[in-house]
Amino acid sequence: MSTATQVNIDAFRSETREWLEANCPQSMRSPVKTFKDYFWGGRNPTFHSEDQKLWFERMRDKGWTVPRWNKEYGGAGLSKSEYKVLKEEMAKIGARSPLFSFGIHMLGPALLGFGSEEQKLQYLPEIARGEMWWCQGYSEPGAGSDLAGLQTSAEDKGDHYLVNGQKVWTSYADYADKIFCLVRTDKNAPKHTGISFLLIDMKSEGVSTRPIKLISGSSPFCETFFDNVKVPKENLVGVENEGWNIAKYLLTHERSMIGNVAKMDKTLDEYAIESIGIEDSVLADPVNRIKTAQWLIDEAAFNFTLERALDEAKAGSPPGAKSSFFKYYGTEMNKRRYELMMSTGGFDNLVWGEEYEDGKTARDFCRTKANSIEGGTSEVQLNIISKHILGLPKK
Amino acid sequence: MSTATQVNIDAFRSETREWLEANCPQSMRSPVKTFKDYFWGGRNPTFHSEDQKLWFERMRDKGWTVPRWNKEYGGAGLSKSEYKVLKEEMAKIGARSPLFSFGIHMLGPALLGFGSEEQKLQYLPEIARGEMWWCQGYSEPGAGSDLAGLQTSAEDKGDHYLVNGQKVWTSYADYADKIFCLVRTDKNAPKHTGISFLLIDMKSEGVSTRPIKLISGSSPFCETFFDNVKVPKENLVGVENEGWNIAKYLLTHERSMIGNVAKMDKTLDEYAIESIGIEDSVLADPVNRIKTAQWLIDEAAFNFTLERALDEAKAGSPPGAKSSFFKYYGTEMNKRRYELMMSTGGFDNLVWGEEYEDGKTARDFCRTKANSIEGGTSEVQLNIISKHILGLPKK
Amino acid sequence: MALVLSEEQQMLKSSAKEFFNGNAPVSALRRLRDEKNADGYDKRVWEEMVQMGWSGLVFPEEYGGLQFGYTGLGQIMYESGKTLTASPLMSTVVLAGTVINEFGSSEQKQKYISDICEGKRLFAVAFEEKNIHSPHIANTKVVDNKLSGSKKFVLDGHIADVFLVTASSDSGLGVYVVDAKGAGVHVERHIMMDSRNASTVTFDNASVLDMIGLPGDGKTIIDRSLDIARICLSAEMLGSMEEAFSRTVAYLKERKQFGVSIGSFQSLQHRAAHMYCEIELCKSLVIKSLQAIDQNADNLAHLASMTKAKVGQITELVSNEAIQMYGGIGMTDDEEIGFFLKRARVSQQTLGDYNYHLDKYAVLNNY
Amino acid sequence: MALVLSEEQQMLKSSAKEFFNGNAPVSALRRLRDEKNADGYDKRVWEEMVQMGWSGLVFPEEYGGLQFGYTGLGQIMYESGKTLTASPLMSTVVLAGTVINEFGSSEQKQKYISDICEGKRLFAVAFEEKNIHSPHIANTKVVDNKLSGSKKFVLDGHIADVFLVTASSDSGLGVYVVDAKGAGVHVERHIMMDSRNASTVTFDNASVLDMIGLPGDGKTIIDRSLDIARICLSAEMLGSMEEAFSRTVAYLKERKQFGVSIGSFQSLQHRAAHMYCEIELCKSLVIKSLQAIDQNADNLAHLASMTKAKVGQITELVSNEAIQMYGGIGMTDDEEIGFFLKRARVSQQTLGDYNYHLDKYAVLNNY
Repeated sequence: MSTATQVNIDAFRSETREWLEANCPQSMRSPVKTFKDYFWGGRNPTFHSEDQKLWFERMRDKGWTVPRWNKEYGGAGLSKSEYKVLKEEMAKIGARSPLFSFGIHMLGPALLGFGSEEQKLQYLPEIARGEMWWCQGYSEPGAGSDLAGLQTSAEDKGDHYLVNGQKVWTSYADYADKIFCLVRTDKNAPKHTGISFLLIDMKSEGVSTRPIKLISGSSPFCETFFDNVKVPKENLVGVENEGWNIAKYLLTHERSMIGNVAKMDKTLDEYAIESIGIEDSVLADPVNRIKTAQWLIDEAAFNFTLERALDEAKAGSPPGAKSSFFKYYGTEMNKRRYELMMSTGGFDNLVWGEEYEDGKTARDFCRTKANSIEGGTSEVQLNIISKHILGLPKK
Repeated sequence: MSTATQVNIDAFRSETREWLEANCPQSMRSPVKTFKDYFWGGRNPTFHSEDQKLWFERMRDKGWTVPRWNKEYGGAGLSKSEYKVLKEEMAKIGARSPLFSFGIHMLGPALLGFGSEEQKLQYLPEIARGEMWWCQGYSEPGAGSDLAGLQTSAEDKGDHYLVNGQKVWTSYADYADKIFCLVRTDKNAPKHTGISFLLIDMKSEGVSTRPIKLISGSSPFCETFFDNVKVPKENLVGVENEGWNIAKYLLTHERSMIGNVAKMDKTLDEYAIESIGIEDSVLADPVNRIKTAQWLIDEAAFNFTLERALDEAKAGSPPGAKSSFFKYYGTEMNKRRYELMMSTGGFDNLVWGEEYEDGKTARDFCRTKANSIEGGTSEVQLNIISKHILGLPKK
Repeated sequence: MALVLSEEQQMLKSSAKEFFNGNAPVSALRRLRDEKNADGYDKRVWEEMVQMGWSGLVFPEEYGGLQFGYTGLGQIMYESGKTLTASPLMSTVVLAGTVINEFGSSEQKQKYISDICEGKRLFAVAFEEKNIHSPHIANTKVVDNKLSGSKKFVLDGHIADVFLVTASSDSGLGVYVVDAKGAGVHVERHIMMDSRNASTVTFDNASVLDMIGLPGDGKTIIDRSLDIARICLSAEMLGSMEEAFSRTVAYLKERKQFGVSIGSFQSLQHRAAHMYCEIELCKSLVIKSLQAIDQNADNLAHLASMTKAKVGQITELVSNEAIQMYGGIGMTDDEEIGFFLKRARVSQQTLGDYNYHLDKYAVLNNY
Repeated sequence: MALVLSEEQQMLKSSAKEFFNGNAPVSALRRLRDEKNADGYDKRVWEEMVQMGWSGLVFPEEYGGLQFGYTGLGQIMYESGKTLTASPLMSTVVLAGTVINEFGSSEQKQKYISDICEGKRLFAVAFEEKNIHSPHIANTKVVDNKLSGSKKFVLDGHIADVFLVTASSDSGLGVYVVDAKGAGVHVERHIMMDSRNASTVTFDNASVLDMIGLPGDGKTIIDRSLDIARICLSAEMLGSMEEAFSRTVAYLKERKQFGVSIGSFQSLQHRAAHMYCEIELCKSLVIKSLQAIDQNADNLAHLASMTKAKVGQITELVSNEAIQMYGGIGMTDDEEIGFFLKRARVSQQTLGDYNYHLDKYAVLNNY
């Protein structure tokens, strides 16, 4: 990095730090925990606190809900290094994301990569401003890992598509305004062709949803039904029958997001020491001690690997199928973490009351079991690694 | 068991105990360790000590090299419960097997199950009396787990077969007098048919062997080559082209033999305590401590399972594919045991001198790695369990 | 002793299976949960179990029991594990019943065991105070026949009529009988993730009605009784584990993906086959340990720790693999497999988890 | 600091790779073994390594070194791990060189480090006395400048000209310099399973020539030097692990059974893919730790234990899976994969195994 750029970056850092200090309300500087800590935006947005609203609006006005998007799309057009500085400074004070949005993290990249300029200008700014709550419609009942086996059909009716079928695992479809879907536009084509990427308004006639209750007790997902739903043809993203490319692109993208092992309030050893106690200067449960140490070593090694992958990418090595590695290993580690927490936390962690907070660890534990299923199962990731990294043959 | 039988058994037990006490030389009452501790018999038998000879001859004369075989076959015709008593009483004083022999454990059962009466009378007594050293010729280079893919051919030449091909992993073929082989007698039949079970004299013209040096440093196996070897037709066991049934029967038999986790001089915890030491009343290596405890629990559970399988068999449940379970789990446990011993034994166990004894644990450790390969790999056993016990479908 | 069930035991097992399938399948637990049942168990089902003699199965005939042995009781636990049936069997019969039957006087047995056999009163044993299983710690004190202190994780404490409470006095640890409805006793019910119940019970100068054994016998009483209970709980866990496994194998055969049954994928086959093997080991430990109770074997503590450790470990493995192999469906509350996952974690923590017993086993062997 | 190699480091790695492949492949180790080589390493190869400056790679220029840093040395270790090359690199450069360079006076560096750089003398550090890694225990005593005691597992002790020996005096643990050919020094060579060498060295009133640091500095010296050596050894183990893995993957593609390549079996694919992931973690730990040496990071002990533990664990996994996936062929001495298994077990035990470092890591974190 040249000295001149370094000066700019240093200036950007101190500006950012000052702005955050002045504008991020104190209550927005702790990790999100319950549903109420998230702001999702949407046509009829719900703020759970005045601070939440304030924080969102200030960030939105800076273009910092989507810092790297261009200004005409509602972003701030930050460079990679500026974006890194912003993330670092936010992390330093524990600032929350002002807006949680599948629009930003999933539809956004799809539109940026495959959408027309009209679509970008139409959809991206309202995503950036938190005015539209998008959900994702990929999976179908019975499809599971075989995503490309989807059956929801979109029939060409001249000026519109007629959509019929059913999606499952649509996150918050009962709250969302719109859904981006994979639909089959050619029934006679081979499995991976004949799929298109379509945007559908959830208010359209014929769309209905049913929440799915999970073993964790919460219902973040729905089944979503399409019964003769008319969708304008301009809602097609990319080329008809080539939607699978967009899906693959997004899956890789999603995988690398899921793969991060989330930071917790307490490290596992702190948690174990607090819950189990120290005897003769070692953790009183000698088996837990070993498992905890092993997990923490793996966590550090995993984080170094993320760091290394970024450094290698900077140095010009493409990440390739590595997102499958991160997805697989990161989700398996998160499951192991919660397995350990259930063991460390003892009787208190077994309680399961009416509210999420009353049974938080047990509920979160249950939730982690989905980590290695959603976004491509661990088995699918291992298949990908084996095929695309190791080059092992198909049968 | 009726009271009358119980009386007989008790009498048999005290007779046996007395006889063993009187006849088993002191030096034959410790576990076999080196090659010299084994007596293999054969046309030109090698005794490594006077006691070894004495012990063998006494046991042979009682018919106790093969206690359950009928007297006309060189055995003692013991009942199941008598045999159990004999084994228990031998174990009590640590008496060695007087004769190690693939003839007894592999060819014997094949002949008893599939041989003609003439063959039984011809071959079994000389096996029982240790007069013939047999080796096994199943595997072929490149076949591995795909045993039935064997290529060694036996062409029908009227009064004899003409055998050509190559076997591998033939145990002690360089010492053995004869070999029992799987050969292909019909090249056009499907893989599992067209195989026959043939007995071949190693002295025949055209037979040659080459020892295979293992990573453990020893050479218990050979490659064995057949170059236009003439084999009399009466040496066929069972029906021509149906040898695969004999092979399957013997593999199951072999598997259940291999599956036993051998008893050692010291239990793993004794070994660990001796080598690592106790600090503050626990093993000084806390990680080893956990692994040792886990292994010992698994060992006990495995032994209970062997016990249960025998009891269930007595109660009328057929063992079925369970031999695959024992083979898989027992060999994996043995590998784990030696892995632990290498860790527990420290620097001393890393030494590897010229002699077997000078590096015994390291050599035995290397040898255990074959446990889960020979007699059907662990993967093959898991395939069998999955198919025959769990009923999971083939692809 | 042969590691197989006798004909009578086999018959009992069959009746238990039929009973639980018919009267208390997994859907019954779901109903108890969803209707927020005040008892947390089905009284009618329990009454029928009492009528069949199961509450008195292991107790002497003179107190109204069937003297059938723990190997038999283990079969009932096993079958109730398959259906995840919630009942006072563990709290009243296995835990409290064992304490009284093994260490009580004949008057006490006459008084309490016969009530247990007849299903007249429910019992709970209160012996945990820390958040992690620690049965020898009691800050609860007895002074002048008054008991004060706080107990955690009292299984079925909310429905108990009588508490057996571990407490310290000048003589050491003892086991005391306290009226659950008496003055100074406060019970707070916690519904757990497996939809069963444990309570926090506080005693504030509660009257001691009776004492099991002598004031210093507590450790002996608790150690042996918990070992027996651990083995019985392991039998129940084995039932749950086997049921979860067989449902998973069935699902692997039925579920199709990429045009084939997912049970044809070799990596899943090998994982399933490995689980089969581990379950075989658990089965052997459970029957061996149950028989050891009935034979009054002197290595019961060893066997109990080996069994609870291994069964805990494999219950965890099997319940995790079940969810993973079911995939998304397994994550939904509509599907029953999740109930097995939740029950697995509670039973793991009950009476000492894998960690606790692996360590204890090493300690028992002096290393 | 970016977790990638600099251009210079990358170039060094490439030369090392080329050198070891050309001059000291696995077959060279086999030859040393089979001809019962008296040195246990190839002198000519070592001389060339010295000429290339590798023996002085990490040492200051003023003593004849290249001052290139441990990250660079780690690449040489890594490449020598791929070919299983036996050389005095670990004993003389990494172990002894680090002790002297980090804790010696400038006179001592002038005296010893320049000899190491020039390849004039070979060194060995004698610090083990028990059968299990225990670097703080020294029953070896120094009295009146005479050293007596017995040391185990002295790497390359049989070829050393100079020993650095830990020994106790009234002031505590110290590090002393002893002439390997001097009176009262007896060296017994042991060839190990990996065909490398360690010695039992006994000192009977051997003259102390010199001392590194002060008489009570031993623990500080050994702790830091061993941590650096553990990281360098981990780099070597990483090389061996990756080589064993890539040979295994190649074999999976090549070997046919049941008419198909065995690499097409899903259970083997998943196990291989899992290994790939674990190896990625090891790679990150190794480069992070190597850089930490060069950056003089204050968490070096943590990093060293994390790295040696994890790399030890995965080396074991990968070497076992390699043999299993090779099947019978892997069991034969003709095939080279067995050399990786044997080397893995020796490097596991060297400088503390997985067990030792997992425990140590917990201790370092106060639990």
